[in-house]
Amino acid sequence: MSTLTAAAIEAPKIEYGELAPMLLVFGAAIIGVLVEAFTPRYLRKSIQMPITILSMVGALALTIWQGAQGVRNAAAMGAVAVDGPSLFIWGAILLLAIVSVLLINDDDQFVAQAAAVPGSAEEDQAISEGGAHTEIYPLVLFAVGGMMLFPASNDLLIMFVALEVMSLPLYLLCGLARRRRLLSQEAAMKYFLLGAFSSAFFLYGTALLYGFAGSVDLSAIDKALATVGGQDTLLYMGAATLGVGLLFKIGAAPFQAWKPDVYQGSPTPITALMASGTLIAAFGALLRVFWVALGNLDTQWTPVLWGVAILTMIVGAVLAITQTDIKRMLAYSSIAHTGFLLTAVVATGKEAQNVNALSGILFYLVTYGFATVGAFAVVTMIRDAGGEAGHLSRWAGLGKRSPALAGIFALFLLAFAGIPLTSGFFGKYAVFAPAVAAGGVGLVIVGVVTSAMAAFFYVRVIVLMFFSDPAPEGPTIALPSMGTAAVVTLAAAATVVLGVFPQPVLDLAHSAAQSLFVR
Amino acid sequence: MPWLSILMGVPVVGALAVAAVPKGSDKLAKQLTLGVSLVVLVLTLAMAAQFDRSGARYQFSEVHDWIPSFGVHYAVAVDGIALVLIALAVVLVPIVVLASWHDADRPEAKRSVKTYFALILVLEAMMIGVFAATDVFLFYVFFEAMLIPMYFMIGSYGGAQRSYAAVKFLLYSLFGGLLMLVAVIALYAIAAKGTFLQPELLGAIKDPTTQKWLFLGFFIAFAVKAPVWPFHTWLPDAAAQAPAGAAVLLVGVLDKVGTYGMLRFCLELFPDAAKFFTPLILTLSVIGIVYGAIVAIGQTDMKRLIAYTSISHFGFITMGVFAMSADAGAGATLYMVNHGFSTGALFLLAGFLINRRGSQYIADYGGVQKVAPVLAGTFLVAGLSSLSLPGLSTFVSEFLVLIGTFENYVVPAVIALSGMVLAAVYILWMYQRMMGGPVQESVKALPDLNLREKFVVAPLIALLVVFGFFPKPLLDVVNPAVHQTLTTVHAPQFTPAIPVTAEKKGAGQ
Amino acid sequence: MTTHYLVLSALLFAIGAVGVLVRRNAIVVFMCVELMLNACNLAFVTFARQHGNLQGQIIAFFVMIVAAAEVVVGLAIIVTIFRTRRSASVDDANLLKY
Amino acid sequence: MELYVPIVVLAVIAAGFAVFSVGIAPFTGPKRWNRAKLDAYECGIEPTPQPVGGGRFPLKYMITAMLFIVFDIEIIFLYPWAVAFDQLGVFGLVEMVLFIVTVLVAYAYVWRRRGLDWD
Amino acid sequence: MRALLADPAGAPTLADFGKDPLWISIIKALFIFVFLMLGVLFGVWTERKLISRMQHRYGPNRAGKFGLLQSVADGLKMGLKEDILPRTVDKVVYILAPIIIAVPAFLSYSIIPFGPMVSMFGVRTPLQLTDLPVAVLVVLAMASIGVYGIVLAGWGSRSPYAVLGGLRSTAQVISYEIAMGLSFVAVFLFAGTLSTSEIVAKQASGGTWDLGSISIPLPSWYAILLIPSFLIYVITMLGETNRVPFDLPEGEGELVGGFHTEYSSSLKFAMFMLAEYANVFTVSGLCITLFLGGWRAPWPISLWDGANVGWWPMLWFFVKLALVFAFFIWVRASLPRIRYDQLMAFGWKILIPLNLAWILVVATVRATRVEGADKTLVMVIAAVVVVGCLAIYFRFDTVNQRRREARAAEVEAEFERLRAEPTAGGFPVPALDLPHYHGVNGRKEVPSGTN
Repeated sequence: MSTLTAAAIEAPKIEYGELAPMLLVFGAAIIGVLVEAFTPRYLRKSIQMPITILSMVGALALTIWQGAQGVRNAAAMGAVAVDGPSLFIWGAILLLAIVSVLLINDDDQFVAQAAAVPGSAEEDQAISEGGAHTEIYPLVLFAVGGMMLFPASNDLLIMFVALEVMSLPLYLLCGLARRRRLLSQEAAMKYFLLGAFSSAFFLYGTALLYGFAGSVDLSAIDKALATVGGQDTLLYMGAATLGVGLLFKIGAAPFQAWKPDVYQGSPTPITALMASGTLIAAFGALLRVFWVALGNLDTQWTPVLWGVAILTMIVGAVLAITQTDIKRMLAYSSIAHTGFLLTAVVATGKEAQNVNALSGILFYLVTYGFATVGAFAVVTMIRDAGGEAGHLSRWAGLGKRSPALAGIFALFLLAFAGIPLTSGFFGKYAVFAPAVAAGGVGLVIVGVVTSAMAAFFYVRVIVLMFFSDPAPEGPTIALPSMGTAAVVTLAAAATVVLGVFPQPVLDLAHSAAQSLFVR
Repeated sequence: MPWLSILMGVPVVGALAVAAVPKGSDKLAKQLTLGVSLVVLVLTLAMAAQFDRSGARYQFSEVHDWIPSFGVHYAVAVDGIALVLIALAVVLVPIVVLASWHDADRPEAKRSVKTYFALILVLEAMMIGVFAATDVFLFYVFFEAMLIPMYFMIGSYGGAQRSYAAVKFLLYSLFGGLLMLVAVIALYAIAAKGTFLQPELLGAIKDPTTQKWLFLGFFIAFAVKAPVWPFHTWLPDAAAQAPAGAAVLLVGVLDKVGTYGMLRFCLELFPDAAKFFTPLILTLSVIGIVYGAIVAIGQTDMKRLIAYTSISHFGFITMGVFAMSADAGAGATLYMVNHGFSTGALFLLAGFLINRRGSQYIADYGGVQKVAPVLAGTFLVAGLSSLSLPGLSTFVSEFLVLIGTFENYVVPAVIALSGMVLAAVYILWMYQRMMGGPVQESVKALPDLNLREKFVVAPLIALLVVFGFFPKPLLDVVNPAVHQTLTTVHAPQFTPAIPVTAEKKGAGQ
Repeated sequence: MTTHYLVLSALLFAIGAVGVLVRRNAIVVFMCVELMLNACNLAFVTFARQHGNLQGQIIAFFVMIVAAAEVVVGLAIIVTIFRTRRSASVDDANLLKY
Repeated sequence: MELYVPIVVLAVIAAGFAVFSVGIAPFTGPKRWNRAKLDAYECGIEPTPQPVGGGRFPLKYMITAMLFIVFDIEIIFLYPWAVAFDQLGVFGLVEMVLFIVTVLVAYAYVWRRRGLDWD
Repeated sequence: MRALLADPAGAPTLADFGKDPLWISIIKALFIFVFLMLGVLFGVWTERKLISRMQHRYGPNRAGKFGLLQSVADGLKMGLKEDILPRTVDKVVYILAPIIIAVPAFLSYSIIPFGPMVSMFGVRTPLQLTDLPVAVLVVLAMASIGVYGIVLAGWGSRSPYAVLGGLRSTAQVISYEIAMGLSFVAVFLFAGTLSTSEIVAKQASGGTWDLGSISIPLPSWYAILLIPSFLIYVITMLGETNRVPFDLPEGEGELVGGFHTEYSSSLKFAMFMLAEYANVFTVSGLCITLFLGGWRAPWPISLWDGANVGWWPMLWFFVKLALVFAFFIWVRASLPRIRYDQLMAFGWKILIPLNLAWILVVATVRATRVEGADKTLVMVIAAVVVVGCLAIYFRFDTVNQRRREARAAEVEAEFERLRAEPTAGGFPVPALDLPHYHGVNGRKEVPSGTN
């Protein structure tokens, strides 16, 4: 070793310019921590909020600018890939994160003092003082930064670090719900334990692939694959464990167990952030790993992904039918949607198909992200004595009490169900088409059948809202704060516009996917 | 000028306007709806007047890119078939609006009235669109999107079992539609034409097996939509639970989309597969004819009864579509229109009865013809049209269908004949049970049709009679289109002599 | 000779994984996760030795940080739960039923 | 490897000595059994032994341990940097300034949140 | 830098290690072991003697000449004491703890260089058990393992005093370990290696600092060149070994015996004593190696060429060791024990930030000497660093000032209240009629007190 250490080290060069969006977000997060440290309590929120929003908007602007510049290369010694998909995903994540932050902003969602034991005197005192953890803003920023780095990382180590940077703040945020705190804390614990478990798998896979290729650089692994040596076992085991870790993050069956619990338990704005941002980021990473690093291995992993996709769709659709809690139901539906997305991942093979599949996935992610954020935003507004009215029975007859809200929620549900003239329909089409083109007709048929099943429980909610009579002393419709109202309207608008005139976004996704992933 | 776009645009704008009507002033909403629908009717007639029956097949066509990256266009045009079906729709809508004037505002369940009428208008726009679409994808979009307004109309304005019926309706159609989606995608992928324009896709699929699969994908969707025998179970529930107006639109127009789709897509896009599956489909439709009729006889609920009659009628239509002969095709098309009118009339009258008596069970009626002769009379006429009495328009179409089928397939035609007999049984028996016989206590005070209702029924009866004696204008519009359809299927050609004779026969009775 | 280390790391990893699945005390589960991470470290260092490049050792550093961060976050969460319900057993955490 | 052999040798010697003396202890001394002697020493009052598996202790210690981990990790990164500083040059300096500043931010946060106060 | 390495004396480099035959290693190891054992015995005696002199007492003067055998006698006494195994303890841990704490204490010494290359029984070998590319890390690692000994001792005893003592000293040790680790960084910056022998070699002669045209000669010892690091290390050295003024863990006043309360004075207890003194020697040795030029002769002597050759350097090493150890004792004699919160605050709030700031300063200065470094950038960074450090420092200073005053006011008020009515504080006072505890009546007992 000593001989190796003696070798001269030349200083690496880092393209700060290309990484600017991420750096901006992280920098803002750090500044947020400083704000927490040095400003008096009553000022914090009014400082944190602008910092968070502005930094994200700035990052978004930078991303768009880079996209316009056509930046396409691997920055920081090939560790971070700033290519079309990355930029698109960054844009999507930032947009959705901004939207979610608007939700996070109305602070009666979050616990007054996390350290206070639920129901204890100190908690009451903290609430009466109107205390709130403004730390959530830096935490969210860190999480978003991680989400941006995760799909952009071109090297398994960076990917692992990004994974943790993304997850750790989310673990904490999950436990900060103001009401139903036991539930929330449990969600945090389960999410943490399972998440750490999965990342351990990811890491071991990384180790094995490193052992196989002698490098954790995705392209290097690809090269090594081109000349498969004797160490195939390492390769296969590594790919398998790595895949387990990634599938865990996107919540594909049989690794979906954490999703319902976490979605249900954590504060709804955070759920919205996770359901949109994390899914997008994780999918980006999944695609990068499977298409860039393990591209030459597709004959091996395609069948597996077939199975996983089918299982995921079925599990998501079937279990969702039995749910009685709106957030759990949405969680299972997100599992089902993960399955739909996976159908397109299977569509590898000819380059063109890759491009179509990739752009389809990107488009789907955007449409789904907006719809789901909007849906959760609506959920935050249906209040009960004990917080949000989670149980479905409480939603009965909502259509009569406030037709507008119920209508919008129905719109989102229809989008999930993939009814034409909503964004969801084109999303489904965009992922199913390449799958069919790649000969995955069977897969698509399963997808279609399951989405019919899924439609059943979406429709059931609509029936509940519109066709059944309102429950006596039903939940109150909270007067939406500016932020929430904005989120709902924005999401609804996006759902309709993308459902009627998706072309611009499709073009964007296509041009982003055109270059595929930089290698 | 872009007639079809205007035709679709007007109801949409109208719907928005109606939705914007302030609460409380429901009357205004209704009047507005009626006005809009009448405007659409006028426009359609204006357009139809300009339709050149000897001209190009597709007229008034507009093609704009919608989603280039999917090869999807906003492409609309009409040939004869589409034209008459659009006409059917736009004729029925104002009638339905007028008929369901008070359906929506039942005080006990406080539903918003204007929404109901807005939905009707939205539905009208979509019905026009679905018939006018010449882009497969666009057709699919309308095909699926149509479900939503109908779903809400049934679900929130229907009878006791409404939400069950609505969900069943939606899920059946959705399932069929999604299978069709797979077929659509596959069609696009395999044809590799980079476009969804139906004319360009003609003959794009060569491989017979592929054709068969795609055909099935489309056919099942259409079979669910136009309830062909095994896929029919949703219809009686939906039709029985829907408010009369919605039921009319559902059975009268929406279901026609299925048979229309078979004619327009199944036959033209996959001719070989169509030929291959013809025996199967004929069997199904014959079963449908007989089964529908027999079950109808056993019904105690008049709306369900009417629903089953239409299942039987749809059997005739599909049979006509797949008989692959010119006049069968023409007859089927004609049948779609006439069935719309006759069943529409039946449903509306049944609706009136139910509104009066508050029950849809046949057993609750009796001797109505004594207290409400006009009502009973119109009901009889409608019923007779439904059993296709010569002299009423349905007879022409049914006759054409049977003749056309005879030319190619004798046995099914013969069996189908029994359908006519059974039809006589269920209609007349129902009439006898309800209208004839001693006057029941409950119907003593049954008022006769009021002016509004007369206005509703009159045009329908008129149309039935007129087209019964003089179907030529319809046939002249329809025939060329049917011919071209059949030429694409390479089916044996026939000179359009028969319709005239048919007309004579019709007159002769 | 490096294979021995690999086998060892695989064993450690397996032990950790099994522990996560069968043990019920949140802290123990968490420690099992840490064990898995350290097994990964061992594998990394071994492979670094085998390939004669330092990458693996550097990665081990990063893994250490991540492990540390996880400890900090995880213990915070577990302690909060413990304070709330006086027990760190995963079984007691059953408010979220499937 | 052979660099470590001497350490092992020393370890063997030291361990041998320690084990020996701890092992021998029970046999060298006298045995005078007295129950009171066998109780935990608590200034003569009734002893309150900690429960098996460890009792509860102030969270403060956990926080200290966490901080220790954080800074120890920082040190892990400082050493290689220091050794290779001349080769890295200004780049190394810049990066390390960023790194240390970042850590100091967290440090300041802890400080302001009374994380470092004992009372 | 190259110039420094070209050193006439046979200064060993990493290359010279790992070549010894096993028996040489064994001899060296045995030597270190014996040296430490004797060192402990002698050290205890020195401490007691010196401290009593400073306090105008005689100290041990019965056993042997000048009481030289005093600690030997103590050792024997410990061996002959009854070995009590309290009923409540967790046996395994309780017995393991002293071993865990003792062994690493010895191991740390394996990388301390005693001298240059010498020929031992015809084998040319460095006067150092071994050396590693990461030698200093070994010391830190061993220190950390020793901490396990402490915490396990407290934990295994399962009595409140022991547990608290164990936790306290653990917290203290790890806190000061950070400061200690940071204080090394500057040294490594200059030495460019972690190997102790090379660090010593680097201290052979100070380089020169060419600032523009003038060249300033630098002192050779890092203790002078990096005086802040040195001072910090000296402080942490005291904290690390739980010596006065940081001997909180066995603060008799508050915690009886701290983590080894339950280890009545038998050989187990002897292990703790041994480990404590061994640690003192270790940190002293490390201090000498890293800061005081190692085994190299101090300036006036170093003029004599033979000073750094052969076995002589061992002498200089022992002299330095004795002096540093004397410093320990001197501190103990002169300083009072400080409060625990003060201790921690000092470690966390002063030593660590000071250290980091100092590291940045050193690095910046160092960067100016790197060839081809862009000076202005470096200067800018330097300015930023300095300004930042000052800003943060002042901010904290004012904040702490305010907090301190508030605290003082609180205490004052409390005190007033207590003066008013003594029992207000509610301190737990054992009831006066508490029965004296005799244990449960069982077998025949030897009444306590009789020996």
